[in-house]
Amino acid sequence: MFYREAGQYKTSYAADQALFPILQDRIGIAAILLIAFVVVPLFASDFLLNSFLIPILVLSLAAIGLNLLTGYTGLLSLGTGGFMGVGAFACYKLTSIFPDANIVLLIVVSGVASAAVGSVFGLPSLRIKGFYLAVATLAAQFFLSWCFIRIPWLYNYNVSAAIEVPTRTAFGIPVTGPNATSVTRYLVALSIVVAMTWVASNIVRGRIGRTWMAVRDMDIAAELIGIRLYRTKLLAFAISSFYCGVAGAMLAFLWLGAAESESFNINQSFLILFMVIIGGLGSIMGSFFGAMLIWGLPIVLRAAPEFFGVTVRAATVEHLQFMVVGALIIFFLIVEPHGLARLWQIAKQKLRVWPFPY
Amino acid sequence: MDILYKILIDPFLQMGQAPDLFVQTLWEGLVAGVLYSLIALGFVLIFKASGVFNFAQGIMMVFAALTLVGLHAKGVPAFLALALTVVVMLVLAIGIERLVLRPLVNQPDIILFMATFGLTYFLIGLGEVIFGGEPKTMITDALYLPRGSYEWKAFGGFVAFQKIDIAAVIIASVMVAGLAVFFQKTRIGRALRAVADSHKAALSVGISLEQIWVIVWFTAGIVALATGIMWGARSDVSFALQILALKALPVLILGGFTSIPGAIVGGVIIGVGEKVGEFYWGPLLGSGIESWLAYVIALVFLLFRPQGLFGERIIERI
Amino acid sequence: MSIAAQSDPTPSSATDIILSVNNIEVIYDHVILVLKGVSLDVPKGGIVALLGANGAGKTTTLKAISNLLHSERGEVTKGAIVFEGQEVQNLSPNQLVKRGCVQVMEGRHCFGHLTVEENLLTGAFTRRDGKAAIKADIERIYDYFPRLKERRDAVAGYTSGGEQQMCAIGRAMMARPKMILLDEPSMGLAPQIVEEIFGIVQSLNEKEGVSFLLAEQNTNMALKFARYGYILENGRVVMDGDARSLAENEDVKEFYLGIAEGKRKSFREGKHYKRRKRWLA
Amino acid sequence: MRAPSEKDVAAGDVLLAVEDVSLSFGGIKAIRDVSFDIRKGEIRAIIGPNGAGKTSMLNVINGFYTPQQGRIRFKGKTRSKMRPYDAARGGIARTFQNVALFRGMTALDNIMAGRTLKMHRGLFWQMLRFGPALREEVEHRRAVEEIIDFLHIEHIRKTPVGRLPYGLQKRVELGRALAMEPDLLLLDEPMAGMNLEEKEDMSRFVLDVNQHFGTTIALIEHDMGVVMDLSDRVVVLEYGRKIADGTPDEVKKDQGVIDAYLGVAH
Amino acid sequence: RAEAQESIFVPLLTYRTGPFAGSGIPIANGMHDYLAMLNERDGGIGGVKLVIEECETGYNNAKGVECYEAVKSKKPVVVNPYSTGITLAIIPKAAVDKIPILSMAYGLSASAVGNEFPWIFNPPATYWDGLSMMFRYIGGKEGGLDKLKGKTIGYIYFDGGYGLEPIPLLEQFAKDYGFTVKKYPVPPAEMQNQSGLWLNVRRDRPDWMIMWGWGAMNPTAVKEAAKINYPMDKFIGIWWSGGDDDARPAGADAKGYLTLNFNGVGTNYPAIQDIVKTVVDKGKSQTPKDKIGENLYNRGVYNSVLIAEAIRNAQKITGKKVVTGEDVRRGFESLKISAARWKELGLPEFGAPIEAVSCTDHNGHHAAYMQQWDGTKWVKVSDWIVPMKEKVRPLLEAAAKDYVTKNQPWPKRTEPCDKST
Ligand SMILES: Nc1ncnc2c1ncn2[C@@H]1O[C@H](COP(=O)(O)OP(=O)(O)OP(=O)(O)O)[C@@H](O)[C@H]1O
Ligand SMILES: Nc1ncnc2c1ncn2[C@@H]1O[C@H](COP(=O)(O)OP(=O)(O)OP(=O)(O)O)[C@@H](O)[C@H]1O
Ligand SMILES: [Mg+2]
Ligand SMILES: [Mg+2]
Repeated sequence: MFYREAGQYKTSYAADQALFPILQDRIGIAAILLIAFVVVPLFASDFLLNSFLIPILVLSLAAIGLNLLTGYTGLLSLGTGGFMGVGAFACYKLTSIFPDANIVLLIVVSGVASAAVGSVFGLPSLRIKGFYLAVATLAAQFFLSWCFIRIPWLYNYNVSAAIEVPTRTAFGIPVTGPNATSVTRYLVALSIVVAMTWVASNIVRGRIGRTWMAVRDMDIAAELIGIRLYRTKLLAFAISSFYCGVAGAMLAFLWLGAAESESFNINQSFLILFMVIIGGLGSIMGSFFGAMLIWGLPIVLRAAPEFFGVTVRAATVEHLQFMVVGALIIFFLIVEPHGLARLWQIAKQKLRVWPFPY
Repeated sequence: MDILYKILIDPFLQMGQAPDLFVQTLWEGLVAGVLYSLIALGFVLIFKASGVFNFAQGIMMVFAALTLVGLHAKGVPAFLALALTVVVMLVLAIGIERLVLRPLVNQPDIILFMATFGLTYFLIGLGEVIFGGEPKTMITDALYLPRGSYEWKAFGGFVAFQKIDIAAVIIASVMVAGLAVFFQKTRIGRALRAVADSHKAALSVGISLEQIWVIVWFTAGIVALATGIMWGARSDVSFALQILALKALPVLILGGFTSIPGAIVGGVIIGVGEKVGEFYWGPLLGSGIESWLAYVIALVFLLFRPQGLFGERIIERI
Repeated sequence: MSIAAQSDPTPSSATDIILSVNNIEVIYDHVILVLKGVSLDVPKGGIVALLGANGAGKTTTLKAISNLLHSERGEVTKGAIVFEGQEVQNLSPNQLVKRGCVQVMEGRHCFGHLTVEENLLTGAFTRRDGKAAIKADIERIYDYFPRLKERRDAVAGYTSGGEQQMCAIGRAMMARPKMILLDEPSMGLAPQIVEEIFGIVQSLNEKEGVSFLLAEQNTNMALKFARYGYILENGRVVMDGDARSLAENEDVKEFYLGIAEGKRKSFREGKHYKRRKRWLA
Repeated sequence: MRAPSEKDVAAGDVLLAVEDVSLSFGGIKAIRDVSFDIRKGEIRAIIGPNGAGKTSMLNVINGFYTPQQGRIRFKGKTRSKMRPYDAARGGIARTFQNVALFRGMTALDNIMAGRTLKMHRGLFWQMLRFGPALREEVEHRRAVEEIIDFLHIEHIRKTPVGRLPYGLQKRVELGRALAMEPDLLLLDEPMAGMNLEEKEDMSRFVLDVNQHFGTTIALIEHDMGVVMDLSDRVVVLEYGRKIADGTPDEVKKDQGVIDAYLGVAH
Repeated sequence: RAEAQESIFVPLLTYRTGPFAGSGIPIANGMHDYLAMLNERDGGIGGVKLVIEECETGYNNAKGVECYEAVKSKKPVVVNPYSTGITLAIIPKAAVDKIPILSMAYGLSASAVGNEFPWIFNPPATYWDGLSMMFRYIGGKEGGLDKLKGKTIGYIYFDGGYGLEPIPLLEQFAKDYGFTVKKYPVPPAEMQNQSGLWLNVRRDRPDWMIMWGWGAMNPTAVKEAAKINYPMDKFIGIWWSGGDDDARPAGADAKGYLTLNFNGVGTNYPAIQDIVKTVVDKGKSQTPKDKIGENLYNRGVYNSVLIAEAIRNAQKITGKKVVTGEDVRRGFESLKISAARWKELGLPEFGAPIEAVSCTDHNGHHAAYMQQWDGTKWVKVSDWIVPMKEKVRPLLEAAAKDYVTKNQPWPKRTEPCDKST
């Protein structure tokens, strides 16, 4: 009964098309933002920030990127890791060329490099579809991984083929490197993610988003109503890779503080794909849910035995954790194949008719 | 000019100058290709029958090999262990059907793909709990798999044929041929293809998805066991083997997801292409190009045949 | 309204009822209530029509019977379905087919990558009476649908809409069922073929004693061939009766048969989008 | 919606002419040497037995299939090869025999997608959804709402179309085609699977579109009642060949048509 | 909470899962068991119990960093990342968090320069030392390094930071001694699929093969080498390629295969016997009894000896019983394990004497020896080989400088040096 849209009339089409047309949703989002921007920085521990919140923000952004491509446009990609890597290495190069530039700006700009590379690997998408397209993106994944090692210029000829994130500032405050506090890094990551999420939701609600979904749902019909498939798919590749690139730069600069080719390997691609699927294909919100579940669950599981005062060997915990995560993935898929986002919607639906069953 | 020479001419000169190495390269490519095909075959079976892209094929291979080696280590005679492993794979197939596939019937492909991911995680955990993470040595001798090699003196050098590789090629060919016949010519085979097309329609004509799935997953399990033995004999039996399963992807895509002969032809093309590429052109790029060459080869083929070499035509009709 | 209130003229004893649906309720996705208590009976050897507007729940009813619902995240939450005297809600679709109840789904779900003939062969999946019998049955179906014979080696995905429909019906017949649930058999078929198909339904019914439950929009045809009919609106049975009495009902005439004041209306004269008249409030 | 007048083609002129078109798939000859024309402002029915090549003909007209032989003349311009995009641009819209909606999108979004060709704001504004982009969105939303009103589908505006009953899906599909404001509307069995009442509604829509907006319509339908009542002229195909062409009354009496298609009842 | 204060927290980042578990498990076992033995036998170090906690990294950087963050809050006296990638990621954090990092003979070689990396320790030797020791050995076999002129040396390596690291020195040697280097990178996803690369080896016929391998890459390489009839006694692996499971799958075919090692193998040490008695036999360990004394197990023991000795040293310097990370850093900087001390520890001749770790040199460049596979087990075949410190040290200094310039602003060392005890 509390969650009702009854009585909330929309008087203009603009209001009807707003991001959160329902008042309760707007309040909810405002509360979440308030907590995220104010409460968390005040109270969260370093561990919570560094190992939980920042990673989830980074991974969510990558998941949004992949979701734009796979969930909205229906193009399966297994090259996310590679595109993230492009972003990370681009950011590293940029900051070594312009050490004094605002690092936040550089992080965002490095997405452009990734978008360019992404578009190139999107070229075969006109001819190749479905799982077959996945091979093109896999080629991207492995080829890029190889480049990250074989082109020493990318990591400034470092002997270990790794990038080490130097201390860089924005507005005089250290944002990256060892001297940046977790809170700063968290707030920067949060701001980027919130802004880019907002942009992504704008895109998918507008003309471009509709053309993407049309191509996903039935490309032949889309073509016949005048959507140019090729352009649409390439744009999806470019924007998606842009998001992944920024996420990659954030991964190196705001989260791990160092990165190497292996940080962007195929497993990373799969991980992001799972987040998208578990969270819900074609749902921005789902990307967050997915990241929280896939990243957060193992952490919680690892902490669980200690919490209950049982001592279990680290390796056993790890093994059990694999089993539990695997089982839970299957469980969630069975409960709701359309992902956590749909589950959330159904919950809201139930809330709407509560206390009646339907 | 020099670079052009190195790319366009020099490799072929080398092939001519050292034909023994060239033949050896082809052989290595063939063997690797056949081994890729075996992994791919597991994928194809399941994909054909249920439209499921089974990510867990790799871990099934590890799991099967580990079970075999583990049982043997517990003192079970090798061939009894082999039989028991087959039983384990059957139990696994039944379990998967009950707990994973049945509740997910008629869901989109990507969802089932994801479920097999969950399965992979689960099996990794389970495998490590039961067998531990240490690598094991394949019980090659106990299974009477041959060791050593034939050396063929020819072309002023030698070509070495590992006996185990010869065995792998033979086993793989027999399996592929048998399965191809079984699935093309029998009632079950047709039902399988029907299921891959549409779960819903298959249900409506009375095809028992449960039964079909158990059959294919079990068959895929046997293929996984064979693959595990062969790959295990080449290096060792460890969870790292699972990564190799990815190599089946370009093979699959090249051969077409649904074709059993496609798996073997695709495998050989990829295997030979990759080894020849690495051997003759790899050094120009600093070597180690094998990691992506296979995908690029597959990609080039796909641009000409988007459904793979033997894949079913993609039906586009409105 | 008047007819709905009448007592059921359903067949007398339970034994000659092959299928009986008792007050079932169906929910999709745990929240969408689609059937709100539907009951119907099909007598052995009968043809029963299920009529109703789009979205009334005809397809859902058929799927509930053939147990195909759970693959669409729907479930029967109340009521019982009895086939040949046994409750069948918990059987799998394939057990049901084995017992002789087959559904032809709406929208021609052929196996797109199989040839027409292979499609027909899969229809015989549950049969164990040998290759020869199956071969003979295929010929029988080709006799019914000569067009299919011409296209026997064509990949079903590429055949025309009508051809696919024939293929789907033929495929169901291959199971030699006792009862066929036919969902919109006439959809997209040329008038001649529609008549043919109904003719086939009738002859199967008469010669081989197959019972039919027929969900159909083409009320005209349906009432011509069926013996009994149920009208579904909004997930409820609002009227039932034998075919002739339904065909003579004024409301049915107006809304389902397009006959007003005794003669056929032209589609050019259709009133402006009248809202559908409801039997129930 | 768009004003009915059109400068380049006047009412009664030939809007589209199919000239000697042949199309085959491998061994199958789907269309053999068919010619006919569609005049501006008329409702032109295409009928024929199943597999006669009707759908294929529509596919040729809007560029999805390229005929091996023959040409299409549209608005006076002749071409033998045309891409679907160009057809859409040129003003050809259609609905499909097996509903081809974008299943994951809402009815509203489906119809909005029909307006893609008319929307021009670039990525930048789309990203911000602000200023010009928002204005454009609202403006087109208004046009789409008119279509929604017209088709009486207000109540399902926000429902994902995959869950709609068949009849409503067909209506949404019509809406999507209308949103393109086409000059030529191709309808492939718009009334299949509908009951009488809905057929009446749909007929009304077709007539209204034709009369009020002057849209030329090519209609494939198996319900002879509908075809005979609505269409101005009928072309009959059988096995890919044209076997008759004329007014409904002429066609109805044609013995060849009766044998091949209508059967005894009509 | 008296107990919490009376203990020393020693987290062990280990990996018993994933593709590298094969190498990770024995090491983890050795590390754990030695420390556990100290607890059982001596009641800890200096009378203070050690709290040993493993954190599973799966050899994955992100998880490793997570482990680091997780243990950080519990005041560890040392962090032991056990992966080069993880080490690289936490190097910059260590100085801020004031936690010493022990990356024993792996990690960033340049971190041996104590002035720039006061918190990082990588004894007993760097990869560059390892490479130089291999060359000393090769020189010995060839009758002088100058005999290498015109020869070919193949370098097969894990295609990642770890395998790339020795290349600058290798190329330097090539220039100095006039041989050609052929490189054979093994991509991470192809560790078990090396037949193509080994065909290249067969074509190039290098006179010596040097390997920087890890995990599943090792056994595969050894098998492939045997397959192409490469002379095994010309095939030398780094110390991370000398596990028992690396050579065992090839069995007799691997006979002659050489690797460097800096710890003793076998169970023939009193301390190892103590482990068996007080830990393994009591069921307080996950180690299967027959794996005790294997090379990588003993490597883990060696690692823990370094930790224990640094803690003990810190107790000595500060006079405190419960030492902190900052104390242990000082303990490391003046770490000494003489031959006599090794004996005292119950590990006679187990490792070369640790004598050169200091405030400026966090590595010490200690000696290692060559071991050879005899078909069933490892056999020591050389004396302690001393690295070419004079070649390595300048490179290290340069690398450290390079690192610091690339990571500007890099904090200046503020920690004072202790006088050697
Ligand atoms: N999978 C589903 N999920 C949610 N709702 C569904 C689903 N399938 C059907 N519905 C809803 O159930 C109602 C009844 O649908 P059903 O398909 O049974 O109608 P029908 O009478 O067969 O209509 P038609 O004549 O269009 O075939 C419709 O309102 C439809 O929207
Ligand atoms: N893409 C294609 N590939 C192969 N054959 C095709 C293809 N498209 C159509 N055909 C064949 O062409 C013939 C004509 O098909 P079409 O769909 O045009 O028939 P139709 O007149 O629309 O029939 P219906 O009334 O049943 O829809 C059919 O026999 C069909 O099998
Ligand atoms: Mg229906
Ligand atoms: Mg058609």
